Amino acid sequence: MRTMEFAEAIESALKQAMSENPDIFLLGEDLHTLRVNLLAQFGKERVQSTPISESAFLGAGVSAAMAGLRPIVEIMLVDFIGVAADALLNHAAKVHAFSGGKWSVPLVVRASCGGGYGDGGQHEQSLWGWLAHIPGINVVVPSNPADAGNLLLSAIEADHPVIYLEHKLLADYWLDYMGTGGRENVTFDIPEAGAKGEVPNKWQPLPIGEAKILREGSDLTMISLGVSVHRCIEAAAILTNEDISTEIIDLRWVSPLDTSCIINSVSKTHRVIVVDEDYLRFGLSGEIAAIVAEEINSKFQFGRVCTDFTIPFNRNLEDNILPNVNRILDVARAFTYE
Amino acid sequence: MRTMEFAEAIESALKQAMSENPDIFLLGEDLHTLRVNLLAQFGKERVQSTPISESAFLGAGVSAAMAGLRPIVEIMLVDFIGVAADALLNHAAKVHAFSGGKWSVPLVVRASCGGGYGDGGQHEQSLWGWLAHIPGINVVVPSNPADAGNLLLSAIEADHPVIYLEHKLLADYWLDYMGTGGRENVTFDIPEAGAKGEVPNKWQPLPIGEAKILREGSDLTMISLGVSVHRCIEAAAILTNEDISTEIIDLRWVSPLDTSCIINSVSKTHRVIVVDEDYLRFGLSGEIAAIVAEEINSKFQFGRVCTDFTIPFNRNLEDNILPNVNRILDVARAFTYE
Amino acid sequence: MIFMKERTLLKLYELMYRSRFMEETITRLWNDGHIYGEMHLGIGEEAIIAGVLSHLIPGDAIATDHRGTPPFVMRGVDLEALLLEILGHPKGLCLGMGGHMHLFSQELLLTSSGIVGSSGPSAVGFALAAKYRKTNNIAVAFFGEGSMNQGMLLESLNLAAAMSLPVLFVCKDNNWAITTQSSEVTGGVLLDRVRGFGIEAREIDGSDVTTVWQAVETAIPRMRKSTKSPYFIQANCTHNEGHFLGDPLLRFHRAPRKEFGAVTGPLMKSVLQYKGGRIDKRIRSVTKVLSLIAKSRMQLSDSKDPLLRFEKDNRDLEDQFTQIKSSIQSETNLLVERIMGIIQEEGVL
Amino acid sequence: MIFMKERTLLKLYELMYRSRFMEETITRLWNDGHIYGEMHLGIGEEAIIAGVLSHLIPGDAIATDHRGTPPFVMRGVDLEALLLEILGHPKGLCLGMGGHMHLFSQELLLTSSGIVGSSGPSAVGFALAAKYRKTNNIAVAFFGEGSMNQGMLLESLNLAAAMSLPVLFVCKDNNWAITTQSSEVTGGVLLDRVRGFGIEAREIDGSDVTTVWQAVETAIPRMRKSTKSPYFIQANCTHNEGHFLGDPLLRFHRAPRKEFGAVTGPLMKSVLQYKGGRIDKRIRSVTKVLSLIAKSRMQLSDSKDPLLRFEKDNRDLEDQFTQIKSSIQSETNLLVERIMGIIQEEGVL
Ligand SMILES: Cc1ncc(C[n+]2csc(CCOP(=O)(O)OP(=O)(O)O)c2C)c(N)n1
Ligand SMILES: Cc1ncc(C[n+]2csc(CCOP(=O)(O)OP(=O)(O)O)c2C)c(N)n1
Ligand SMILES: [Mg+2]
Ligand SMILES: [Mg+2]
Repeated sequence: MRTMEFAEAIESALKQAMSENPDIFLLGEDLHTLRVNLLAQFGKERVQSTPISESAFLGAGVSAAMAGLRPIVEIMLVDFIGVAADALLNHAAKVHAFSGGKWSVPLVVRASCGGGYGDGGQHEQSLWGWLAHIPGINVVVPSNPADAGNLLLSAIEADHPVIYLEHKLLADYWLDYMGTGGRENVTFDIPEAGAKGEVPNKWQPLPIGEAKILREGSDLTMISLGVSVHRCIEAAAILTNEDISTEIIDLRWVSPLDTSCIINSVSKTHRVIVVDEDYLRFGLSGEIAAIVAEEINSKFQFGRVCTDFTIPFNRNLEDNILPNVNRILDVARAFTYE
Repeated sequence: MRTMEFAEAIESALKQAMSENPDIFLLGEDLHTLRVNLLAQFGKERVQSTPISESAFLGAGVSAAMAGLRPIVEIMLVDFIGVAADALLNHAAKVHAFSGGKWSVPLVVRASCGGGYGDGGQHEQSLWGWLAHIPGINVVVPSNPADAGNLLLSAIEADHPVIYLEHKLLADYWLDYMGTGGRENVTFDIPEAGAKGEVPNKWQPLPIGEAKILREGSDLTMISLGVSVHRCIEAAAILTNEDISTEIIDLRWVSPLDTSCIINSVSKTHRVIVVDEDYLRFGLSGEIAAIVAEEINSKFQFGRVCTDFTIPFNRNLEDNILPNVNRILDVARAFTYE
Repeated sequence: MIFMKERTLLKLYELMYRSRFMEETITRLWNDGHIYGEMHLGIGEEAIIAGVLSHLIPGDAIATDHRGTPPFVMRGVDLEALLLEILGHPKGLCLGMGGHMHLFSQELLLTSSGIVGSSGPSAVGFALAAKYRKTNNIAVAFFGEGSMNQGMLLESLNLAAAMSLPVLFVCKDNNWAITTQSSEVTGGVLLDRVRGFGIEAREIDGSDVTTVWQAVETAIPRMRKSTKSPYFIQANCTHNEGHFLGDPLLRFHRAPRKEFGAVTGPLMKSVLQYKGGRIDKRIRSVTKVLSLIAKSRMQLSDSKDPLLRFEKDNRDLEDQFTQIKSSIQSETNLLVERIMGIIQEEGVL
Repeated sequence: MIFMKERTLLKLYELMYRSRFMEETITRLWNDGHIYGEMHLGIGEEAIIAGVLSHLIPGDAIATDHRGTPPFVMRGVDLEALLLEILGHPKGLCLGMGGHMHLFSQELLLTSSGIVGSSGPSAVGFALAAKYRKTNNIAVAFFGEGSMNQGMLLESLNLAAAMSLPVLFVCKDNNWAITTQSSEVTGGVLLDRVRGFGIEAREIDGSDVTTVWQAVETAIPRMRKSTKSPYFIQANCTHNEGHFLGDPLLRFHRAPRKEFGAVTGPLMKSVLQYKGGRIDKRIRSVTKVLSLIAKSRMQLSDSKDPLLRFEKDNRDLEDQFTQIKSSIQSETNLLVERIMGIIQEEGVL
């Protein structure tokens, strides 16, 4: 075991994967600086910088993957995926189905996501539930360095498109670019356990779609991912003092969802709060409600703490629109506990 | 009261609206033929044909609306919205919020949607739940001629962006173009009550977000919209013979959802089936489960009949992927009725 | 005139006719109601497709648009699998999942898509893979002139130029995009636009297969070299079935009485509606529409048919042509018989 | 030299300096940690913005990119509201919802967006509205040269040309897109590309406000006429704060010891890593990166500063300039004092 920062872990896992498999290459804007260490180690064929043409180079990534390579296409911020959504919606996600299962698209789309650093509503979205709506695509969102590295390998080794999202509050270079800009007089609520942690000596892919129980409990299940799992941990600690025993699930994969993990937990607790930084409606939190409602044959209490509006620039407003500990506590306390 | 076909109703309502408000104009591909009657009546300034540049002309529609006009931008098939998703995600949906509520975007995006006629997975999607995920946009899907005309007025009169989706099985000209091509030897399962029906003499906007109870019942609530409500009606008739009394809600609006209508009904029936032609996961059906779970303090049975895969070209496979009467009956019958 | 070996000429004819007869067969099957949904044919484009494909080598990739059938036929996809796919049969090339707009062959690196412009990025990705692997392969993108206004295609021109990728962009220009005359919604001159992206570009007569063959013969070797670069060909053509089978504009000319009545009723009613635009504007609109219908007739003409033209230009090969035709016809007819047998037997489409 | 009235020259200076001093103020506030997130300045672009805006009339619309502050300042937005907005204050222009990348003024038809290329479609829609309403108004799109590879911007060039819309496309060319030198990822010549869309286009020196003023003076009257048409201006400029405040490339030059060590450690480790590319490739990569850092230094130079240049070119107006400067400075400083008061009083940002 060694200790690494979140972004360092991703880079380290990428180095391992790229060393082992020459078919892996990176494609995206500014990669000569964003991935400068990989460029230095692997050369410019493996780290290709592009013009600001997301729909062309994401579309090109789809067919490069179909040609048998393992492209990792970077969309700087997931917010920008709108200009290239067709490549995901109608191509990456559908080629396998259209070809009768004969042709697969082993593509990784890597993007930064998430808010909490004052960059406004076009740069702080999460969108994982939005993207996961499309059948044929998987979405993964690590919450700590160990997962960040291991899950990247899972994404790369998958024979289908996986969208890999790294939260900007966890990845130090993103936060430096977009949040602090080298200043020392602005601070953000960075979850320590997410930004830095123990990692394996050799990166190992984790099974696709496997969630992780971060904390066991019997009264209440919190289901979350990314930065928000750390908000849950904080909230759970407070709830302990109120005699509420909280189980926390770090989904890791938005899609496929670890249905049995969710069901097992909620069958026990009968109370569930989804803490999801993506938009509230028609997304992940609803899907979890549906899964529970479909599978559980008894009453359960359901609440959710999500982003219900365009993310405001004002930091106070922003902090209240994004899931936070107080909002989680409010929902947890509003439940009835017999 | 008069009788009209679905597409005729839309055109009639548009004629009424365009006669009354000179700020309304249409922008989209092939409008000189698709909207030839409106062109003949209003001239080419009001019915503007564009190149195949969805991201530019949808983006232009956003600012034309900001300039105070009431553009109706047509995206031929909602499946093509992927190439222009940024205009919705980061612009149409966000200007009102970004401007502190000072600047609104009275834009209508009109598109055909839905399957059931053998056109394959890039031309038969519904995507309403996908689009509704974005805060700041409303989505409306009429299921019959009267609603088609009235809801179009609601969409036009709204001071925010509304996506208006017309199902190709209901709109005869779309089905003629994309399905039959003038042939008489191919047939489709067109719901009669959706394709033709009584309409008011003067079109009247309906309240935004108001669902309609199509049928009252006490054992089971079916929540649906578009073509699928007609599948529900068929299924409900069969279930009557099995002593199951079904209530059917035609949502009409995906967003905003008529939460109280849903809650009232499910509070009574405690059983709900969402029949939704859009993709199964992370969409409308999940959102309904969440709303019910949040609001109802007792056990309810939940099932859903949605599209869970890329839509196959093969007509048999297609008919089974899309919601159909048998699949609805299966879910309804699997519920327990005391 | 370009000098070409007889063998090459016969090969080109065979490619073109095989595709033509296959699509005529598809037309029949579609007319008989065996195929659902839309049906976009490549009839009229055969010279372009054959002229390009005859220069491709194994490992070259092709990204097609909504008119994928001719490239799939000419590149040598198993015809039974192809036809079954177009019929939506579970034994088809894609197990009936795709249909004619979503044909895929991994083996032959052939793709298609119903999304306008998407063949651009798709070919770029294949070319990127070829360059990455240091092969001498290229990738071809087929698309219509209407697609030249779609952002992702424009972006992919730049991407191919900036990354020096061996992409052959082939713009099949029939000047129609469904019922829009592309020249009316396209600024400037396409070739200028392409050259503005730093790509060598050339306009040719797409109804003459020898011209296409020759142009591609010149273009491709340079693209395969170690200094890669894209190339752009704009080749005119005509679709005499219009945009798709049952094209509403062409129906006017084929069943004028029936169609005209159905359309002019509401149209005239609209013109005469009390409220609306000024009367001169209304009349201008109607005139415009009528003239569009009139112009669409041009597509029906055979004068640009690449097969007729090739036959005329090569009268001396008439006998061989006849032989090729009859053998393709009987082959294809047998295939159809077999397929209809499969379909009848298994009772499902 | 172009003859311009003294009044005009002074007006241009005032516009430019007001924007400059405002953005210097913003820099200070940002450095002091009063502003969160990114901060893209328009310092270095003032000549382009002023040269264009001084020809606009009421009802003209402007779509800006991520560098919206200068146009907002120069178009006459209430400066207190603007600055409060940039600080994210609930009393700001957009109630603190937008910040510097999402500034909006309905009254003045001013928009901005953080999505590269989106000012193209946005200006097209405003121009469409102006034409629809038969006014003589135009719309301006401001964007960088990097945006010229974004599909929606390319589409909007065509759309404006095909629909004959009065859009003035203004490409502020600093040849950098974050840390990418645009010339390395851009095929062909931008002006050719634009002309290929059928749009008249011209390249000018964007550091000289009189050149910009004159170019726009020629372009705009034609655009306002009843036969509308778009126009394209490519104007060079330099951002001497780099892409945004705290630009990592520029940090090298400003705090070389600190930054260099932080970066070169992992970099050298990567170069020396056992597995990876051939050593010559690795060295070439590192050389490339180092040369990029070196090149980024050019941005720091004042030689292209539009204000310094204007002052030098108009030495005779020195006294007036000094007066303008000091009055703007004291105005702005007062404003900042008032605003910091508000912020302190209300205790929230
Ligand atoms: C993004 C997108 N927009 C619109 C359409 C609808 N559409 C299908 S084919 C077509 C016309 C294409 O014209 P062109 O590229 O010239 O090809 P042609 O049909 O003439 O061969 C259009 C608009 C689509 N499939 N995809
Ligand atoms: C669609 C999209 N892709 C990428 C980005 C990230 N990004 C922000 S500014 C920028 C560079 C823009 O370069 P240019 O247009 O030349 O403007 P400049 O910053 O040089 O003024 C990029 C890539 C974005 N905001 N939007
Ligand atoms: Mg065409
Ligand atoms: Mg730039």
